[in-house]
Amino acid sequence: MRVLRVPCTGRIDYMMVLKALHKGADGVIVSGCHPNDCHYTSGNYHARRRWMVFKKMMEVMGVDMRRITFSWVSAAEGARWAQLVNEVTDQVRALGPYTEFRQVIGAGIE
Amino acid sequence: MEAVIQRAKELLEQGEVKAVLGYAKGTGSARRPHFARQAGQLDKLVMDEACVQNLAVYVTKHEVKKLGKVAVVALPVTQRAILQLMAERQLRDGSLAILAVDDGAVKELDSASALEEHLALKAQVLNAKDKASLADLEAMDQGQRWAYWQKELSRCMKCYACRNTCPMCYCDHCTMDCNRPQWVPVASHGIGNLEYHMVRTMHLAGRCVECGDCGRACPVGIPVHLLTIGAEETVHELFGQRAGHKAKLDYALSTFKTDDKESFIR
Amino acid sequence: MRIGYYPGCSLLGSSREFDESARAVLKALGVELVEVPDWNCCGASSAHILNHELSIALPARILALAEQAGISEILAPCAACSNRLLSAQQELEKHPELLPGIEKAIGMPYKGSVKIVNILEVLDRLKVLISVLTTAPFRKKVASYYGCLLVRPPRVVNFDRPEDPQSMDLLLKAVGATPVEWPFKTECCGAAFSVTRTDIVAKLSGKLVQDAVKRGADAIVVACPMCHSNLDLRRAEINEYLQKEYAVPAMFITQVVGLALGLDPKALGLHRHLVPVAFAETAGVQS
Amino acid sequence: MSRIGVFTCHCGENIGATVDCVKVAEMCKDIPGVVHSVEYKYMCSDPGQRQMQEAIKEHKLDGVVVAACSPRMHEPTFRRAAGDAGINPYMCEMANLREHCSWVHEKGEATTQKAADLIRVLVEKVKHNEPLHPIKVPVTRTAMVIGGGVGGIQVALDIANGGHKVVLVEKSPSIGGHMSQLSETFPTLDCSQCILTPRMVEAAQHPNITLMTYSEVEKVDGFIGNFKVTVRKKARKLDEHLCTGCGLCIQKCPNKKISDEFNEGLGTRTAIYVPFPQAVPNKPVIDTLNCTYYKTGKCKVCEKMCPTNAIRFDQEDELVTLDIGAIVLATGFKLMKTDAFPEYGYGKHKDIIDGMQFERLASASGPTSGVMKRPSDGRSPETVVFIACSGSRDRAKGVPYCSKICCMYTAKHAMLYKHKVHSGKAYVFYMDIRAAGKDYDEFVRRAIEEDEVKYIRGRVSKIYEEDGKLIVMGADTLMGGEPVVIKADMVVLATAVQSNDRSEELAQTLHVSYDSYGFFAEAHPKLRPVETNTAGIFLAGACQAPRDIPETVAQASGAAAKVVGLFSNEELTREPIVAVVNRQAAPVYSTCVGCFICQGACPYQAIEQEEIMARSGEVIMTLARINPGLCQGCGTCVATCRTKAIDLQGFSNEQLYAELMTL
Repeated sequence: MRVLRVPCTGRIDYMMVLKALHKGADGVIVSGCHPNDCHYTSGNYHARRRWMVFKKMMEVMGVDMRRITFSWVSAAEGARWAQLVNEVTDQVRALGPYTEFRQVIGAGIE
Repeated sequence: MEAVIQRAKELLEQGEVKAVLGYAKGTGSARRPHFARQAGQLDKLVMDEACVQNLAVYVTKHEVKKLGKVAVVALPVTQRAILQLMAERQLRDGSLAILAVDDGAVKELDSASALEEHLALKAQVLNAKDKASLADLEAMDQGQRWAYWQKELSRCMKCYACRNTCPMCYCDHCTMDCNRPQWVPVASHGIGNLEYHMVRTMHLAGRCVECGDCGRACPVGIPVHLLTIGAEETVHELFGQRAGHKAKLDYALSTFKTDDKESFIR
Repeated sequence: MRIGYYPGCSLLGSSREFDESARAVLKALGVELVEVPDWNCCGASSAHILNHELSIALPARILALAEQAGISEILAPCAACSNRLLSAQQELEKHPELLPGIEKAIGMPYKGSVKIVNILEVLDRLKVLISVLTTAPFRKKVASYYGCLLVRPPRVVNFDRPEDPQSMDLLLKAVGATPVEWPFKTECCGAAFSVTRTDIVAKLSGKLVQDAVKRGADAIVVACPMCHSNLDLRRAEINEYLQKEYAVPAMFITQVVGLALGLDPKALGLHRHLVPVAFAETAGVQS
Repeated sequence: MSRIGVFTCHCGENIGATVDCVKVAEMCKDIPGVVHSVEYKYMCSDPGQRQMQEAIKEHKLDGVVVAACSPRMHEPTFRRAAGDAGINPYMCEMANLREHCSWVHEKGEATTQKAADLIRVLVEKVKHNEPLHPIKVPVTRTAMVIGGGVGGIQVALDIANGGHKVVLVEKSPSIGGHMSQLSETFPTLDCSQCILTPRMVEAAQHPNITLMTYSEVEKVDGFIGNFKVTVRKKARKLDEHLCTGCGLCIQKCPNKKISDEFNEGLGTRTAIYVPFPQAVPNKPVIDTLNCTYYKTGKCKVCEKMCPTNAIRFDQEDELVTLDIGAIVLATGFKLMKTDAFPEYGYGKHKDIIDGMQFERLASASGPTSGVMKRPSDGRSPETVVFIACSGSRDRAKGVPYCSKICCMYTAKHAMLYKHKVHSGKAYVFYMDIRAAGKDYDEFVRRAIEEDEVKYIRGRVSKIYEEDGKLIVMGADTLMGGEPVVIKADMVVLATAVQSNDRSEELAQTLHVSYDSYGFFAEAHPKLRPVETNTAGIFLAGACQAPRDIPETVAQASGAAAKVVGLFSNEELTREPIVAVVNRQAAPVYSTCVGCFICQGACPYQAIEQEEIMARSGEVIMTLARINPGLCQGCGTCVATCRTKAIDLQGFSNEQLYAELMTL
């Protein structure tokens, strides 16, 4: 698993998730502090709305949303983060490479 | 239709407006937008079921703004688009004389609050055909939906007609034109088309007035309007907010409630 | 109200009076009991010592039979039975991987949709009806003895307060009795030592009996056949240990409620007790 | 083409154990743009930093990636070193090889490859970094201390003596906190109020300190150096300036039977009351819940009696907004109540009390004036059992941690009891004796040896009442786990120290993180114990974790030093990680279309409207502009803006895109 560091979930643009998939990621974890515990007050509230709309749009377009995990993990929850990452990596490994999406990328010039 | 022409003539002659924007006969049964700058050109205006395009897309163009005050023959979709554009500060209040045409009746509105009250009278209804298509999409499973859109989007050649016909896509420098960084690949290959339509849908979620012009504009007949209308309905379902209903900006993705309910975030 | 019924072995054997009084009272309260067809032993205290899978399969079969008979809620009056059913159900919920083996062992599908309730929960639901139908209030001071399996282990059983339960006390108040303040509600009565180490039972149950009487209880009320047998069947050993004759009777909650509803003492199996329920006649029962 | 240096750190064994740093340094050489790649055992050490600085000068590097620990740890260190070596500090990035790689993977080829990948990500980012310069922000040199216990008082005094204004906010009518309730304090047994009251008076009279008692913080806006704090001054129902504190109203108030919180429910007080005789300020408060006037409209005895008619029945709460530069949390703790123990009777036995109630019994100003009387019938207890670890170190009660102070105050309680009732027998059930402070263990030994307190190592499983005695059923694990039954007259539970009521709510108001027990979270347990992750907000005392008085006072002075340090310069330099709306030459001026959707997304109201004027003064367009002083750099507006007209310095779209595309 590779890590992309941003100051707040509010900063996470859905286009970043698209780029991750575009670069061949088979699974994506989008995570940050719990609502109400945001150090920037409302970053994660906006993120939550964005993710709700984004998830539905991706489902409508047929993207396999089992590969994208959204989760609230605070800085104090080291153990829970480790457990989440292990669970998600196992789950994505079980799903295998995202061939459907790879074909769309493959057809492109990159 | 006479009442509209009559009122437009008065406004033009008194110099209140510099032009009247309405519909005129196009080739065959089509209708096209028509700018009448003198009284003489008014008689070309027509108003019937075939007039469906959303004329609001023109009012944000610099050339039209330079004309000064313009009268617009506004179907409900156009009214909603104009109100949303005012909420997003693209149109100054009072810069348009809106001739609201609701199934025959004409009403003149010239302020955002008047427009808001007028729109509140009638509930916004999604037309049956789109509703059915959205239901079909909902009924498919993930694999089928993926195949459906891959087939449809494979015809997309990135002509951007859907973007250019949409009244809400008024940005001078669109993200699609941005190349540092080039978030969305410009080429019309698989990934380029997929990401373009995904991002366009996200940009319209909570801002689309569901006029359906994008679907009509697509030269290769991709039902792209289903994506944006679907996203708008999702936003309404999730947050109860809708585009083109309030003079003051009430955009779902820049507001929040501390207890927004969802079930997928672990 | 229609509810599944699982008597279990002791309610047909050593504590037949618990079964008789339960059926009588629930019938009087308009509850239709649907006995689980072809039910089997719940594994009681021996199965889970011998074999883990067996200790789940036995209760699972009972629940599977109940599901097939269209029973959504099942009453197991005996504390041990309801405890075994609950722990088996939770074990299968927590470890679904065991399910295929269990379903093969019991030879039928198992969904785990049946809700398991004990006698106190059922009576508690009918409390208002009971107090209305009470014709002969049980005007006695009583010590409510819950024992262990009714309330422990709290995570599995999840019933009332594990240290100081109140549900039986409230029921007794509803029928006119006055429960005494008693700290030994959940102390151990010696349980299975009843057969092998009667000396220990004499000491432990003895303490219960002695303290109950000291606090003025006219009767000790229980809701578990094992507790009843230790307090009633072993009374001789208790008296010998305490060097004193204690005649305070041990009664089932269903018997006390039965008397309060004016049911015939014989129908409640009161004649089966070793320590005679002496005041049964004077409890204002219409002869 | 950039000239980037990569410095891979072994971090002793932390990274070196599972990542082959030499190989990583080698692999980084062929990343396009990297001209210098070395590894070193301790990059953060002085030689490590100097080596980096020399490399910057020698190879004329314009960008540096330090592959070591978490940026949270040493980003400032390396950025300062890079700055001193002549490049802009923000051209130095850190790749976290420790938490993101070496600590979570076993030794092996894949781990080393991942380390190289992580570095490549940051190298791509550095290529898109731009020189940034710290933002100067004015500092309001007034501090606010929330919580008026011994910790809060110490912080206030230290800051005030440092020459700055302090506002001390306390939610109860008087400052003093739990310490004012204690009888004597360990390990010296000096009387608590004798050592505390002078400090309270000093705080009340200090010219730099403003006391706001009977007040609570309601809302906090702004950020370090520029907080706007709204405090609710709850109505005392009397005019504080007119009231002389003569106490006539308290004597004459007919409603005397209200349970007294200060005496933990053992004594009673009047409706108009002062918590304790040495209260500061010594001004009473009317308890509107129990006062007869507020219930029935009659009485008003206090109003009639008051010589300076200071009573104001219709006085309303007052909201005060203050400009504050730094905030110190010193809100203290609370004790778990005895009703949380099913095995000891759910609190129904009157003679089972908690530590604070025992303090009140032992205190000269307590309900029994220091004479040992048990709450049920007032008789002097002949046998008292103290139970340590009641609720603490007990997962079933949700308190797995040790409350730290109970071993000491339990020994003190036993000692005080023996001093007051010489013939009495004292037992203490304990698991371990944790007396680790200065003169602490000697104190406990004294209780055992001189005052003959019987320490029994074991737990108490049940307590019940029989014939007026409390039967304590325990076990003595040092005697082979033998059951022990003691017939006691009184039992004192050393209950668990828990976070104060509504501490989570206060933490959310201040955007400070807290742990699952409601204690505030320090920025770093070892390196930054008195700071929080929210800049400008500091911690002192038991609000952060169970703490005794010496530690609380030490931490208080520590927090005060931080605040005085913060106030030592006129302006505050802030990280330039702020959002910026792009600007271009006329006639475009910016790609921003002025829809101002971003304004809704900004929690700090940092986005303003800037009107672009033509020479004629006519407004051509209105664009968004971000006030660098207010912006905290969360980036929500950047992701909300459709046309990507806003970018976040330090985490710009280009940087993140570059990082993504090389993952």
